[in-house]
Amino acid sequence: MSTVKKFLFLNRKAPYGTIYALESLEVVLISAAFEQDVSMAFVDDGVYQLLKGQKTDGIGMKNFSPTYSALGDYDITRLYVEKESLEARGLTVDDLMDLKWEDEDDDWAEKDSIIVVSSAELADIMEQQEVILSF
Amino acid sequence: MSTVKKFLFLNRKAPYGTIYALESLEVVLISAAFEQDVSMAFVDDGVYQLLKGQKTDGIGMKNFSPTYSALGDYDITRLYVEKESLEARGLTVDDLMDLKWEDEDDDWAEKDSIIVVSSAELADIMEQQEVILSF
Amino acid sequence: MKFTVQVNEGPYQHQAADTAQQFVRAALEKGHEIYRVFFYHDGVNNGTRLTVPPQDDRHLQKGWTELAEKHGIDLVICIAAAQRRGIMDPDEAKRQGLDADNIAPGFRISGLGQLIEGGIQSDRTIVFGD
Amino acid sequence: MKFTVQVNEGPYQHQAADTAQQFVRAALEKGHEIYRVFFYHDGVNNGTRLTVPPQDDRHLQKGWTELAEKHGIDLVICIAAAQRRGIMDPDEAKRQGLDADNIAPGFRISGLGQLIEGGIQSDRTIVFGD
Amino acid sequence: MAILHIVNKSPYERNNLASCLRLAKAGAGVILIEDGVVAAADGGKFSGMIKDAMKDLKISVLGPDLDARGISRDKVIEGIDVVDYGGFVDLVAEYDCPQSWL
Amino acid sequence: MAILHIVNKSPYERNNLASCLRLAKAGAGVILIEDGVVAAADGGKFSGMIKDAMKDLKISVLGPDLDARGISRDKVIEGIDVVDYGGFVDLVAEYDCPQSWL
Repeated sequence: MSTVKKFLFLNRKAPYGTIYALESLEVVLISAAFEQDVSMAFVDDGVYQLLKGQKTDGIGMKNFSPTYSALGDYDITRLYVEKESLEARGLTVDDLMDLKWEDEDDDWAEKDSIIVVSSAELADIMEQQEVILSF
Repeated sequence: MSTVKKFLFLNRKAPYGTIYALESLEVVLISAAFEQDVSMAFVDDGVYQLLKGQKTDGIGMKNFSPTYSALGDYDITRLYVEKESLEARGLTVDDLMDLKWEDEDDDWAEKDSIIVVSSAELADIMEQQEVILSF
Repeated sequence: MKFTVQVNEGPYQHQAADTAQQFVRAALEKGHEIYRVFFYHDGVNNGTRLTVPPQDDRHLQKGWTELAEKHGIDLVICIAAAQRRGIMDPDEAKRQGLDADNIAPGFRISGLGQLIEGGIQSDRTIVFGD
Repeated sequence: MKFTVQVNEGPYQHQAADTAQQFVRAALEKGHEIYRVFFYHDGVNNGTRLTVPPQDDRHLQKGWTELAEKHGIDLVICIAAAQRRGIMDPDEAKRQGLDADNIAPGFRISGLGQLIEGGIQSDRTIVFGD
Repeated sequence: MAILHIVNKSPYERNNLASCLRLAKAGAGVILIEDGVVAAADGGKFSGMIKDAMKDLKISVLGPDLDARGISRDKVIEGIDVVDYGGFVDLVAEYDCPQSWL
Repeated sequence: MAILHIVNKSPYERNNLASCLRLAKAGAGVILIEDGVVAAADGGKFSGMIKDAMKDLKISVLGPDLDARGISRDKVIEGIDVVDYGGFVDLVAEYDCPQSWL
């Protein structure tokens, strides 16, 4: 089990309407335990998963959005967000949660986990993967 | 149970990819037993349900398209097909099954079950309904 | 007013069952009558008593059962959809030669006619699904 | 080649389970190895032995069980997804204090780690869903 | 007879809202629920379509679903009515027939 | 590394195919399966999008799914390769990584 593969978890759905966003978080956290090269991408309505200020009391579901802040602790430090998807929805990175991770190789400097990329850049990133799981 | 209500079964999905087309047929046939005023509408990918020449051996599912021909015997004689949906898909009424019913009030004359209507006409038809079930 | 509510999706995968349950509760609070909840397609999966969601999550099946117990709501599972998906009451399991059943309290299995009859008897029929 | 196949939807509502099973059969015919089939989300509903589809319809659960028996394919049901949806093996039912189980022969319940491990061990991981 | 159209999917993902608006008649109501609420946020690609539709249709949105998705009330297109589940029930009762665009 | 993109939804219903084509790189493969096969029929609103994409991408379609939906082979856009389940398996093996647009 010493193989390290490149896993990409691709998220394309809004949260709460379906279970995919929650399950994606679950499996990403598990994948961290396998010490793989893991990143996440947020495309289309998947960008809504990262919106600030989610409050789920009214729909009776658990608010799982705080979990995104914990991803850095599991070495999940690359959350690619497609710029074109944000723009189509009238959103900017300021509407998203402020997610950070601490880089131990850089004197524990705080860095942004969210990386806004163009479609072309994301296409390049996708092409480097060995396993892509879509949610 | 002598009430007669206007029921519309609205079909918007291609057949076989999901079970909705099949279930719609099932419930329409049941509704006939209740002697209601029943019609069906085919909108968006629902128009694919009526395409000629469906052959399902390769996917291992039952071909339920012959059932549409039996609808007339159950007094389901109005199958509204939205013109705009056909056109967007490059289809014409000639691509659809030739569905007939016999009008007992008109000396058993054979009449077309498929009625191609514009969006505006369908909107009028929808507005006259008392129960709309979507598939 | 009398409502019939159709539920097309099972619990947890889609929000449909949640919204349907919230709608039913709100309708009761407003003094309306729920004539029937009809579980169709994957909606039949609301009616298994074997679900064990995480402790901090809502328990949709228990929510339905409670609505049936407190308000006498008729929870009907479509028999053909149930057979395809493995939702069985004791009688049906026996008839099919199966060694287990899984229907939850408050639910009953019946035919699609119950949906049409609900539509006829109710002032409004509303569908929740994917 | 070694394949891991993920199935996200239950039988009959969506074509996903059908396509996955056709894919698995075709891969075996081509001489490939199916390392694992992982049933996730509503896909866990493939693994109940209580389904009774109409006689003229395909029986998807039996199709999976047969693949497990003939080709030794590892059919894994995600435990968290199974608990939410009421898919139980005898041990898990006991642990949860339930009076019945419904898992079909050839399936086993395990964690999400089995999916990741499948992805690591296989040459290709392919997902079927809605 | 006026219909209450119920849309539970995002217009960015599916054609449900577009089909609904094509087939809704003046005087009908539309309520956005579940993932459909994202259409109520201003500034997106479909905001123009919604604003056009509001000339003829009364559009509502389910507040609890907006909150869950982090869409604050001040982002909602002006003129869209934010309702709770009780308000949703009232709308179903007020219009003659509900139609779910699934 | 070239991806095999798998699209199982109709472009008339959902955005899956559009997103796939936006994010597919030259040299990638696309296979249309299940309800996605309707995109392979010529003469529809999305036929132009498919034909454009074929300049850079190899597009295949699952024959059994075409047959089920009554789309005859002579309606399929020229240049799209019709394959059976075995051919689908071959494509998954041929490309480096499959990606399902669900």
